[in-house]
Amino acid sequence: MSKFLEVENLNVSFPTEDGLVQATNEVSYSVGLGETLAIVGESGSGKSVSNLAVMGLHNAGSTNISGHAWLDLPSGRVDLISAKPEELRALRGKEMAMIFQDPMSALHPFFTVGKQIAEAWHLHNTGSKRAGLARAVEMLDLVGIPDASKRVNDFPHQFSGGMRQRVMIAMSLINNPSLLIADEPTTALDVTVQSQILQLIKDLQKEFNMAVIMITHDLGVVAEVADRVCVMYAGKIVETGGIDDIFYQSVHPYTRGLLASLPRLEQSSLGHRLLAIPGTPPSLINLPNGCSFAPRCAFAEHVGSGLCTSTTPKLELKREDQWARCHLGASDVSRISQLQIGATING
Amino acid sequence: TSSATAASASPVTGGTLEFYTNGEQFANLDPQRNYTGQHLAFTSAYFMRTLVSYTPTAGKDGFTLIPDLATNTGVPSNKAKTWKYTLRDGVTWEDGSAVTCEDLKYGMSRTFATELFVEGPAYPIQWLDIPGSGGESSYKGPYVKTGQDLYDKAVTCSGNTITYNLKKSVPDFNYYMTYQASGPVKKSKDTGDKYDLHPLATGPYKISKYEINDEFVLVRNPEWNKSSDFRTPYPDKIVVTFNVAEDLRDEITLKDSKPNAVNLDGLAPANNIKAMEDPKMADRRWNLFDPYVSYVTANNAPGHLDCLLVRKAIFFAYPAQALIDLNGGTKYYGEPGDGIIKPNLGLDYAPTTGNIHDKNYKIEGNPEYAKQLLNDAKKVCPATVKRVTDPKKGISYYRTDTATSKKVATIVGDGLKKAGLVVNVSYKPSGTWNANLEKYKTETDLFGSGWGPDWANASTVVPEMWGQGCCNYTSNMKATGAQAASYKLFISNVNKALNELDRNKQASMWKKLNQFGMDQYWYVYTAFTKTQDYWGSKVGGVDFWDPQGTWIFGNLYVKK
Amino acid sequence: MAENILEVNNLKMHFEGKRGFSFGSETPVVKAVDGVTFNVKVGESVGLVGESGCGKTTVGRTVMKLYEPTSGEIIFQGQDISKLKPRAMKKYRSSMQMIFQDPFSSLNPRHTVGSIIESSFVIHGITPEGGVKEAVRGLLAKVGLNPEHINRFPHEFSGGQRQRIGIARALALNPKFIVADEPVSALDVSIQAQIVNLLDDLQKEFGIAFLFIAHDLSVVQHISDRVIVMYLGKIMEMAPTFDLFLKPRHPYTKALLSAVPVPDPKIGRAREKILLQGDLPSPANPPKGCVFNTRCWKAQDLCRTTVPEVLEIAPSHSLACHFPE
Amino acid sequence: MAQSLDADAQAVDQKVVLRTPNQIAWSRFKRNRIGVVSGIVSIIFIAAAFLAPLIAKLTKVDPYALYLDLLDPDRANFPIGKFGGISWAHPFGLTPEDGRDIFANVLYGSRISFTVAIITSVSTIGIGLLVGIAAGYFGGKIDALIGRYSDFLFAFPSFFMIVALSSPLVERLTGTGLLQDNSARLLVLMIFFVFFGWPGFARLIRSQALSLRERDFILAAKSQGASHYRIIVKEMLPNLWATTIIFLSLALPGYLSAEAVFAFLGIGVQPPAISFGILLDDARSKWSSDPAYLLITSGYLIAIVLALNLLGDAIRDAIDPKADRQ
Amino acid sequence: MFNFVVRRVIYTLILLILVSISVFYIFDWIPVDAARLICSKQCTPALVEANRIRLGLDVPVLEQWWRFMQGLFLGRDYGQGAAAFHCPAPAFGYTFTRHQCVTELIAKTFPVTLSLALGAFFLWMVVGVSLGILAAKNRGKFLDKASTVFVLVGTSLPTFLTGVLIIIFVVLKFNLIDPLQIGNWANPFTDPVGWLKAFFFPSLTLAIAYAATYTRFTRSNVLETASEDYIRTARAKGLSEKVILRKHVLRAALAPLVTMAGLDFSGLLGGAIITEKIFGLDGLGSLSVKAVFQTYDLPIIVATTIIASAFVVFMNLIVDIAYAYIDPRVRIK
Ligand SMILES: Nc1ncnc2c1ncn2[C@@H]1O[C@H](COP(=O)(O)OP(=O)(O)OP(=O)(O)O)[C@@H](O)[C@H]1O
Ligand SMILES: Nc1ncnc2c1ncn2[C@@H]1O[C@H](COP(=O)(O)OP(=O)(O)OP(=O)(O)O)[C@@H](O)[C@H]1O
Ligand SMILES: [Mg+2]
Ligand SMILES: [Mg+2]
Repeated sequence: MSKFLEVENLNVSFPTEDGLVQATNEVSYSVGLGETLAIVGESGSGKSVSNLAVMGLHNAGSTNISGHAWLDLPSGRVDLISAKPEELRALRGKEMAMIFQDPMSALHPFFTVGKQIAEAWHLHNTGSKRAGLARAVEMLDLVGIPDASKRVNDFPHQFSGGMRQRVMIAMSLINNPSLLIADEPTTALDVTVQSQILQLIKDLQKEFNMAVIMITHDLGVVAEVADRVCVMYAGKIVETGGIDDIFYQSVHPYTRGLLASLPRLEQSSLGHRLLAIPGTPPSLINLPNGCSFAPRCAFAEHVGSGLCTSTTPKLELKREDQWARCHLGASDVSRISQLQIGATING
Repeated sequence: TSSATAASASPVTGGTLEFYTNGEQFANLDPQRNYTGQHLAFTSAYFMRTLVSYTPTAGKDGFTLIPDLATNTGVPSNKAKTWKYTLRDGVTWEDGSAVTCEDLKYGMSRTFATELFVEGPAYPIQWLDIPGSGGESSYKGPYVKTGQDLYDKAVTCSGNTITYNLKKSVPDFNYYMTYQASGPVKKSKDTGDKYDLHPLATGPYKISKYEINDEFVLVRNPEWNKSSDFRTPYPDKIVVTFNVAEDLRDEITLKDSKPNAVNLDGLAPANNIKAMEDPKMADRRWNLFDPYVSYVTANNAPGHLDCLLVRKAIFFAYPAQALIDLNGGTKYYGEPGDGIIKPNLGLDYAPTTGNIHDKNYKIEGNPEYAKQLLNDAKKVCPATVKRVTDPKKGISYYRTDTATSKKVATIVGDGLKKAGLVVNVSYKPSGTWNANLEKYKTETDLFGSGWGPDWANASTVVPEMWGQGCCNYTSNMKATGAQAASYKLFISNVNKALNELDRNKQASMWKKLNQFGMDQYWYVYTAFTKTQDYWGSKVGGVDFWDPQGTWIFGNLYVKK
Repeated sequence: MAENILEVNNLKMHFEGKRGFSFGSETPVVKAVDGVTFNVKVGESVGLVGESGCGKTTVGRTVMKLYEPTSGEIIFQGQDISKLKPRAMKKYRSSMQMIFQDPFSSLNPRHTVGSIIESSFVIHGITPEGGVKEAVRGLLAKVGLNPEHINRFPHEFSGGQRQRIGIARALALNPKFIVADEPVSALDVSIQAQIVNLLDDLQKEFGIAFLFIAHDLSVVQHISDRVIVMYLGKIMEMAPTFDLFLKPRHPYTKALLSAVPVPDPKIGRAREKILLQGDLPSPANPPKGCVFNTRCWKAQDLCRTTVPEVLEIAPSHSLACHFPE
Repeated sequence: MAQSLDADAQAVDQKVVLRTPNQIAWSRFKRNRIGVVSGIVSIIFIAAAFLAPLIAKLTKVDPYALYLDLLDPDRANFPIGKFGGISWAHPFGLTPEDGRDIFANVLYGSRISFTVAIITSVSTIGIGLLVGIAAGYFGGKIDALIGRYSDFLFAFPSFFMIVALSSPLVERLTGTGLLQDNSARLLVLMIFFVFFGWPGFARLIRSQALSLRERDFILAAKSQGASHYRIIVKEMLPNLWATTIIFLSLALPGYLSAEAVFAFLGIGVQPPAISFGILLDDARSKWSSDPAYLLITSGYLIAIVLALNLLGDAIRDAIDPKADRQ
Repeated sequence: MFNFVVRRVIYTLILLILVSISVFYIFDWIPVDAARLICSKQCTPALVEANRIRLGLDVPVLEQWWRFMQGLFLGRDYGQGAAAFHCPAPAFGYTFTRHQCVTELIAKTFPVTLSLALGAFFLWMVVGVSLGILAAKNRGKFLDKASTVFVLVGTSLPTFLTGVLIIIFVVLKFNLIDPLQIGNWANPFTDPVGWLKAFFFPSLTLAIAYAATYTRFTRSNVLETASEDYIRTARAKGLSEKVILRKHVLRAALAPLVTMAGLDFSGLLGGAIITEKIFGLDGLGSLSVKAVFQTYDLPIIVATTIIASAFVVFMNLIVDIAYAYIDPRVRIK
């Protein structure tokens, strides 16, 4: 079955003064209509960069991009990476839309929200100004802004953070796109507002049968919204699979580490130590040889003859529909981690 | 000297005659303020008549007085203590009313309003039979009116005849009557300070526009009667353009780009030479001695240059050549002078002895001789010598802060340094220079300026420069101490000469006094300067008016 | 029962309208903290949670006397420090320290790690045994950094490491009380755990009392003995951690807890969520009555008119609500 | 805990660049070829200015000497020869009328100009730092007061005030007998520059101090009990140097040309002292007869200002590469 | 907003009052005796005293200020007795060296300054802003580099040199304009060509330095704005680069220019001293400078100083209010 968006071997790098920043490395993922893909990973792991590449929002001059991103349109498959700027522009906002992390700065401070929303509509539709504005009110209503017909004439700074994020959502969905990329849409928001926004996105997805890519570093958010998950580390996808696979039987030591290091609300974790992953992520300029995670990996020593530090592992199918970039097999991982947890708690 | 040759052609009536200048305005048009040769010549030629005028003729004849508003050039009596003039008939103001004796009386009374008018020649304050001393009079002018009765007695009108009663003999009184300051002002039209912008015309022209910094326009005065005047107006309109940048001004003159116009300023020295040597400009220029003597006076008050030998040393060390060269050389700037009386004053001039005629005098400066003099001076006045050679003190020299002035000061400082003298220059803002003159002249040691006689008599030179005159403010003779006695004698001799009615005797007295002052080295440098003037190729009737040192404006016309 | 190291009584911190270089643009008074009362016992770790802008940081800073409180008492080690002048305050500074949220801005980029940490000694004129340098090395080791890095600059370290430097600085003078203002919220998940563990260890090892400010409830739950829930400058609920998380009594607490995303899809799916309406009102213009009434699903007329008092409903469990759960 | 220690050590060691901000700025600067060249040129200009007496001695020209015999009395004492009398002995030619060596004069002129520029920039910076930090750090009433005061100062037409007030003030200063004419003129000019110059810089520093004040490391110092003095000197100042250096790189050429502009209007030093303004004013009035004079003197000034501006740009790029000024 | 405006207006008035009072105090304090200066060469104490009264300097400074203010609204008499005369409101004083009410002088010189300032303003805004935008758009390319050169030259050339060089090497060299016409006032409505001839080159001179600054400022603002998040949002909507630049980037990037331009312009209204001097323009700047250098004509000096301050202060007010309209974030509460 072909997915609505299929990203294949995406490489994005930035030449900088200090060297070439390899922001994403052989990244592949896909998402179907009505499906939510969560991309999770630490700050700087390449989550935004890869999706900006899909949207064609990178600065052409100072970015090297290779690979493919196929969009399965009724008119045929389009490779977003090699598409001409004009083609891409016609698709942006119409077929695919994106909302960003910081709703404070993502809206133009000088224009009313109504104008900004309507502008997106006018771009891909013909209609009078009044029609555009009416449509904007409709959308604001849809995303739950009370008193929408009045508030269209307000400026962004007159809205609170959560409302601004709603405005952003309204703006991105005004043309019924089939793909919505949400780049950490709730990171800047409070938990109470966050759950409102997540709920909203879920509802809208259902209503419009959209493919959603949810970028986040919060595993809690992932657990709430995702159907499938991609875990990224240092520019690479280290593990990908269905939501339950990733949470309950993850293969990659990094994924496991992440899950183990979370303080949890539900199971009364009072008193016992968290299982931290030691060290910090590597710089993207000079990636270490072998597996990028190896220096921090507690499993590496269990792999023979320094394989982890010499050979870069491939993304392999470890279980049904679950890939991981690790020299270890699925069963090895669960065996060793059992051992380790025991050691930490006792020691 | 070669004067204009165009005079032979017959003048043409009509057209617009133009003048251009870097200046921003006329220094003064108000009759009681007007005191510079060119302005006097300009105003009297065109629109403001006085009782008496100089003859509008080139050469010596120009000095001859002719009646203008009056029917004669003045009738003295009582040993020249009383002067009478009778007004001509048919003279009118530009508003059509007749010029009366009262107008004349009122005009002169304004000279006494010193709270308003101080720029003009204030001789009447000293002369008129009204008590007072120095610049102060018991009469305070027509606005304040204090002492009005005293003035009314000194100047009287009966019908068309006006009588001036003086407290001393003034044989030259009629010359003063050529000054606008003696001229009429119509009381009802007097606007006080503002009168300067639009004095009422009596001549063939009247002011139609005067915008400072911009333009001054004269048009024909329809109320003027040819029969009442010796003047013949030629151009229909006369326009003065102010505020022409110096570069542009020079450019216009050099290229003759305004052929119907006259350059009121002259040119910058370098361009001046260029223009003088350009054969194509031969009939658009002249180079003549002007009436002025340029001088640098030495403050001989105690604590200043109170030592004759020091003054003399400065005189001989003075780098005259460099200064003259910088201004265009002897050919155009002028020559070192031998006194304060210039040869073109005629009767009163004779070469002096000493100074530039001394065998030790060198035009480029003679520092060796100056050193010798300083050495001698050490015996007589060691304190002064010490001061003028002390690098921390030196000779204080105040100058205005204009560009040329700075160059001059530099050259003077450099020249005197060669003789071991130290010059300490202070540049003072040129705008407020005059206002601070009183202060400056007592503070500085050297002080440069220039002076031209008010009329062809050294009585307007020697007393003004070295004695107790009325109108020159640079004189800083405060000789006291050792010099007090000889200075007192000098003053009494000056006063004698002033009262001398025999013109020839008087002349020889002036010559002696001139020699005396030069022997005192009251001046450390004098120059007899020249003037170069330029006009466009279409300007005719160009003649030099000796008494005023400028064009005979009334003769100028625009060629067809 | 252990005695209080800190007692805060009816503390208010109102920020005056701001005036600056340009006349005319003045901001209104912000009642960032409006009458809070709580205490911290010796060696106890108290968590302070609430939404952004509810005044957590302000409480922390006012307690540290970085702001001059508008009114109220701050009794530290038995002494009311709320009105002390900076000089008199210095005496208490060595016993109370602060750890900051942003590891990037809390370290002066122009100073070396060594000079950052040793400044505590310099300011208080203390020369520890074995010299300042030695003490700094010791502190670095204590927080898990290489003592050899003493001469490096902050920008050479990662966020987690910087936060360790900040912690070392706070530990230098052996404080009895530390205000930790969101010490981990700027860090990545994988690093967060390292720091949480470190703080946990330090608290246990040295018996330091903590006021632990956070908006991440799971972190607070992990580290605190007691939790204070704030909303719009006021305390809503205050209870031992276990009680609070098990059985929240205030509607706001309940909503807050239910809003926290759980990193476990199965539980997440099963859980019922309370979705609050709208956003936090502005502290410059708070609602009348109970400040939470505008978003509370249980709000009644009483709530809109009358401010609920903070009442102790169970031992060390206080609440400000007319209609508790 | 031992485990995490190792990993951290490794992470740090693995970093590519381990340099202080200054080192980074310096290396960035070194890579900028225009910056380096203009830096060298600026240093040469400055050195030439301050070593002027030595250079004059070596080249055997006296800036105060009047080479009158090299002037042409038939051309109103303009230099003999083409291009304003350029020769080996007088590489820039001679001034018309008084025959001073232009090369020596330009050097001496730049010495005064540099002195004025440096003293005023440094004083402006001193006052601006003091006041700006006071306003930004203490805030409140002090800030308001300083703010109002600088509003007040900004309301004056500073350029014209300098023109209108300097000569009376020079009179007053020389009247006291403490100062000589030219030193008084320079002092008055510098006082004015500083007086009207500091509010601008103070505002800049204030806004920086204001944002620094909110930075946690200041609060950290405060919470440790650091005195205001210590906070300002140890914590804030080091973070204000970049701004200060950037300001300096703008102020230096600015004041340099300002000095020339005022000298051109007749304010500032007077001969026999030499400054750019005097030379330029003189040269301007003689351009038609001696264009070389104008070209050489103005060229020299432009070259200095240009070099300093280029240097300033390079410094700014090095310190703060994000702030994209051209 | 209304409150904001009212408060700003009051502040402006207070500032203006303070500044004008200070001007009176300053000119009273300096060692320049205007009463002495206008009596020219021969000053007797009595004369100086009379002048002091004529100039109104015989009363305390505050009263002098108060009379000045009254004169502004009611007109004022100068001089005494028979020689007194009246200057109608707004009376800025009377100059005894030029025999005119200062108001007349200002009325005559202000249009010149205004023309110069407007001309320069227009030129530098057009050149500076468009060059800045072009440079930003072609970042790193030839045009950008060329604009860098322009900026450098523009900021390194002092105005007085630019002016002199333009006169010498452009105007005179190519005989572009009758040199006498430069600076001659021509009414732009009746004689637009004459006006252009009179003001083009002076405006150009003045504009060059400003244009350089504005180019630099515009360029960096455009680049900075272009990297804002909301521009990325606009791109994500599918807007074309042209529209993004025209509508989204410029709007935000040029807003700060309003403040800058307003203040620069008001500064010029007080007189572009150097340019006016070089081109012999008879503007407010020349008027005041000549008043200083020629006779220290106090009434003119005081009047022009106060007028220049008023321009700055009022423009500040206008700019602040205008900015509040342009940037909705400032338009608050
Ligand atoms: N324009 C750029 N030039 C150079 N490096 C860049 C650029 N944009 C991104 N990077 C680098 O690429 C890497 C990946 O960045 P990206 O924004 O995708 O991270 P992220 O996973 O979205 O992180 P975060 O959670 O912080 O948003 C980072 O190391 C970042 O520094
Ligand atoms: N110095 C200050 N001046 C004026 N208002 C302030 C100041 N500091 C904080 N406030 C205001 O006080 C309120 C409480 O702020 P505070 O920083 O204490 O909140 P917080 O709970 O720490 O929020 P966050 O989770 O965002 O850190 C906010 O509305 C804030 O805008
Ligand atoms: Mg991102
Ligand atoms: Mg906070």
